[in-house]
Amino acid sequence: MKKFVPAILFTVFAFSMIVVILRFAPIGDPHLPGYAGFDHSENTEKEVWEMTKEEVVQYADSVALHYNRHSPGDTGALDIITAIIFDYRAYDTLIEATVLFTAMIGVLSIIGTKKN
Amino acid sequence: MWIKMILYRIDYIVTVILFCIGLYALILKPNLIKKIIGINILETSVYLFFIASADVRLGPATCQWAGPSEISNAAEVAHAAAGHVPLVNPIPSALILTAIVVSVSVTAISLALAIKIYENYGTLDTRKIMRLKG
Amino acid sequence: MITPKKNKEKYKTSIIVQLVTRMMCPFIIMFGVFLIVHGHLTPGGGFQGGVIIGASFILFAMAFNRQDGRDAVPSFTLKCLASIGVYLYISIGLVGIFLGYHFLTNKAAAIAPMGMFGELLSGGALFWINLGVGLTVAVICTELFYVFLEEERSPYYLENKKKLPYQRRWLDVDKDDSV
Amino acid sequence: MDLVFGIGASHLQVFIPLILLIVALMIPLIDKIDKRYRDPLVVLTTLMSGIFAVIVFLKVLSSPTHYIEYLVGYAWGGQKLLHSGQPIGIALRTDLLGAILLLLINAIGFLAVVYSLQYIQHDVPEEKHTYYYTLLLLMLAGMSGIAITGDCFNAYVFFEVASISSYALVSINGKAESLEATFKYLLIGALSSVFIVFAIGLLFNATGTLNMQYASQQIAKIIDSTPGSPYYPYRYLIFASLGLFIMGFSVKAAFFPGHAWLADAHPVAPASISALLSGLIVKATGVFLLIRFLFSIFGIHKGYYGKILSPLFLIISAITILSGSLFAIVQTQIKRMLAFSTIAQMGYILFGIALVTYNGLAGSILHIINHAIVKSLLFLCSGIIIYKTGIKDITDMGKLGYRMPVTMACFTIGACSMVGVPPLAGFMSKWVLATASFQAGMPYLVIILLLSSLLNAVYYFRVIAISYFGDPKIEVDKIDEAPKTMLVPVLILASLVFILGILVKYPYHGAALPSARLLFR
Repeated sequence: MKKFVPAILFTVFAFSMIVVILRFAPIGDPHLPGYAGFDHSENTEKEVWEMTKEEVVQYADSVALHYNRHSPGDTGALDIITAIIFDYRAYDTLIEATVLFTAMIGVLSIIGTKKN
Repeated sequence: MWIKMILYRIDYIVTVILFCIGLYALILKPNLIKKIIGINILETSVYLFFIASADVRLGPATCQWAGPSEISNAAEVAHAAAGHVPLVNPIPSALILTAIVVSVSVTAISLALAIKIYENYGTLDTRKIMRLKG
Repeated sequence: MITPKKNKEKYKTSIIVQLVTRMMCPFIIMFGVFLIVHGHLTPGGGFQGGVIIGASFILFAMAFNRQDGRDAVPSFTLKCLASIGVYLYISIGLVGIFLGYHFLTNKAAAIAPMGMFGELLSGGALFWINLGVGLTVAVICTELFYVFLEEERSPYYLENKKKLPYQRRWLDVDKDDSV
Repeated sequence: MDLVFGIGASHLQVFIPLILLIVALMIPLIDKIDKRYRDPLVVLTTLMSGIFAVIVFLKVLSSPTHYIEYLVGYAWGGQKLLHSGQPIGIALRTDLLGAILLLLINAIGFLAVVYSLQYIQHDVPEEKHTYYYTLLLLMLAGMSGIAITGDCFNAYVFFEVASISSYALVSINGKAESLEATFKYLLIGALSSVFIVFAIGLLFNATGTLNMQYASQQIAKIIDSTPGSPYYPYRYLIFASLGLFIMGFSVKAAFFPGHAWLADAHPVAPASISALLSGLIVKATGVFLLIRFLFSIFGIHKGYYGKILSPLFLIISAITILSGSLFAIVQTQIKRMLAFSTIAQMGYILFGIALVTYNGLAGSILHIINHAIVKSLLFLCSGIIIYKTGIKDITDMGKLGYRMPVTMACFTIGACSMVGVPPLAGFMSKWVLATASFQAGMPYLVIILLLSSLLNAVYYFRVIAISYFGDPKIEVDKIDEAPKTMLVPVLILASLVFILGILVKYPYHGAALPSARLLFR
């Protein structure tokens, strides 16, 4: 009984998540909003979901595509990931270094150091 | 038809299965170290989800598209990027780099706690160390 | 490299491990530094390079006497260096404010020379931010390793030292009822 | 003044977490050099961030739109926004609710720091004082960051700073039971943070943005779409994302199924940390973000999910209120009783959210303000009792009221406010919640509020009765009043309870109602 109820709950959870996740576009589809967004630039009249992959890369207007197109010019970095984590989203990375520092201080405070 | 539907999204389904395995280890395993492993499996499943959603079919990864030797100025790079090379989505990778560091921190803290609990109680079994009844 | 001086711990690894570690450590550190300074040109950056440098210190401590490694990098120095890494990052952000732009502005504020595209000193502030983050991460990895090694024993542990099953594998504990 | 409000103030909301962060990084080094500089430095820092928070609050209040925006790393190559008007980097956005929370965090944080100058001599081992202050400042920085941010992932990172430092702070006295409670807290917290990252991933993939304001526009488009529209399939992702967010944040906010960790973790911490945990952490990482996501992003007030979520929240809040109050009655330790009382009060806040009306949300915001102050006051008072006498059980507290008159008077004020005695702050927020439930057409819900107030009276008046009229169990004569640095924060909080109760129109009409109006836009 103690293991039966969580098993049923897990199954229900997994099933509902799978049902939800099947609503995603297939893997690799360039029309996923995370990649292409819902907007397009002034150069075209087509909506994003009517475009081919090449047209998406050229005309769709989203943050991801902006990073892919303009990060070398905006930041001077060749590597796009570095351009994002150290320039566009640099505030996150600062706080992330702080998280590591917090973990160090936390471990020191929990374990303590040997007194020499 | 539905097999095609599932096969095209197989990474997402693996994500959900991994998520449930991690949740199982976290909630039902009595050993504290196994619970920590459960947290790590959970986090890994979320990373897999992010990276799978970043893919664009036949698109090169963001690091693959140009080397420093081939391209020498920003205008050329911008031209190469705008319209000719369908690179994958770079944002999930960047977010996951942050999330990994957070996961490392949480793991470090939880391992430190596990060591201290083992010293104080002599066991890692939650069924034996449960004194507080919330 | 640090040579064993005063700490005679009975912790010995084979000569092969020690020799290979001696040979590899400079190269591992060099690879980490390469990843950090080329962070804006190639995949990798402060975090990855920092972890690699930290791993080299950990490898050194595992192959040789632990206490020698700790003498080379005491806790206070490591905490100082971690803070200095984050301060480098914050100060680069603050320079943007003092030049009349927003926090962490890079190119528009031109707080560091942008250089030729694709060269080592291009990317303005990214190079310096990478250095700061790399320093912080390398130092924190090492510090965490040493803290876990030399944890302070609690009073309960010192009292019941012989009773506790310290040699047993951790994952078997939940099958065992004798504890 | 013009300088502060003009040029400098545009950067102030970045400076508040930053200044706490800079000093937190400095403390281990200062401590090594000279220990005497540490305490003044920490007090000055929190005072400064408190002043900054007041300025930000006044600036937000005086601006016509009731929010201020700030783009971090603004102007990449001169271009600021996408074609669709979306910022490409991280945008900070301090609206009125965030400014209220920022003010609360920095004010109560300052008082807790002043209080802990004396208190931690007793409860925290000597060699851990430096870590205590570092983690405390980091926790305040994380919570301040949550209050000011306008970006989902940035909120998550700040959430982790606040959470990780609070894990370490709960276990800082190194006792066995606090380690156990911390581990429970950590597992639950890690689970909730995984849910939140997953939900952020779903939200990002469904809307294509991480910016809160822009995400809310996209969500409105997706939910309003009809079958056949290309937006339509993504509504399931939005539902799943909302569900995961609710699960993650309601565990952190200690709503009913996930409330068990709070009753263990809050009492074992040092009293100053318990005050911050119950007063602020639960609200910043739980309820504030829940309100932010439900209203500002997912737009629950637009009637999208109201038919399912509102009754669900009402049931959860009723169970949370009643179970928290009932468990509090049977407790013998005072801090544990206060922790269960926190669970019940979180139920009140959820009650206001669940009504999904304008007045209900205002009542719940007012209750956030009042409960943060009152619960900090109560925990600090119980900390004084433990510091001076070592008493943890309620039954041992006989005749303490005569030996420690100021402390017990402040405790009585806080307890009366919790029960809902009319001129005090707690009564006002309960009144607003009750009127809101009448206006929402659900008058029978007032019964829950009344019943819970009755239960509150049972366990709070028991403490007061024992401490004034009970038989002393220990040598009462040697006990005297606590040192001044511990009494002054308590007195300030107690007077705030009075002031916010009598002059209720300033927090209600000045802050709670406009911020609710802003969220309902």
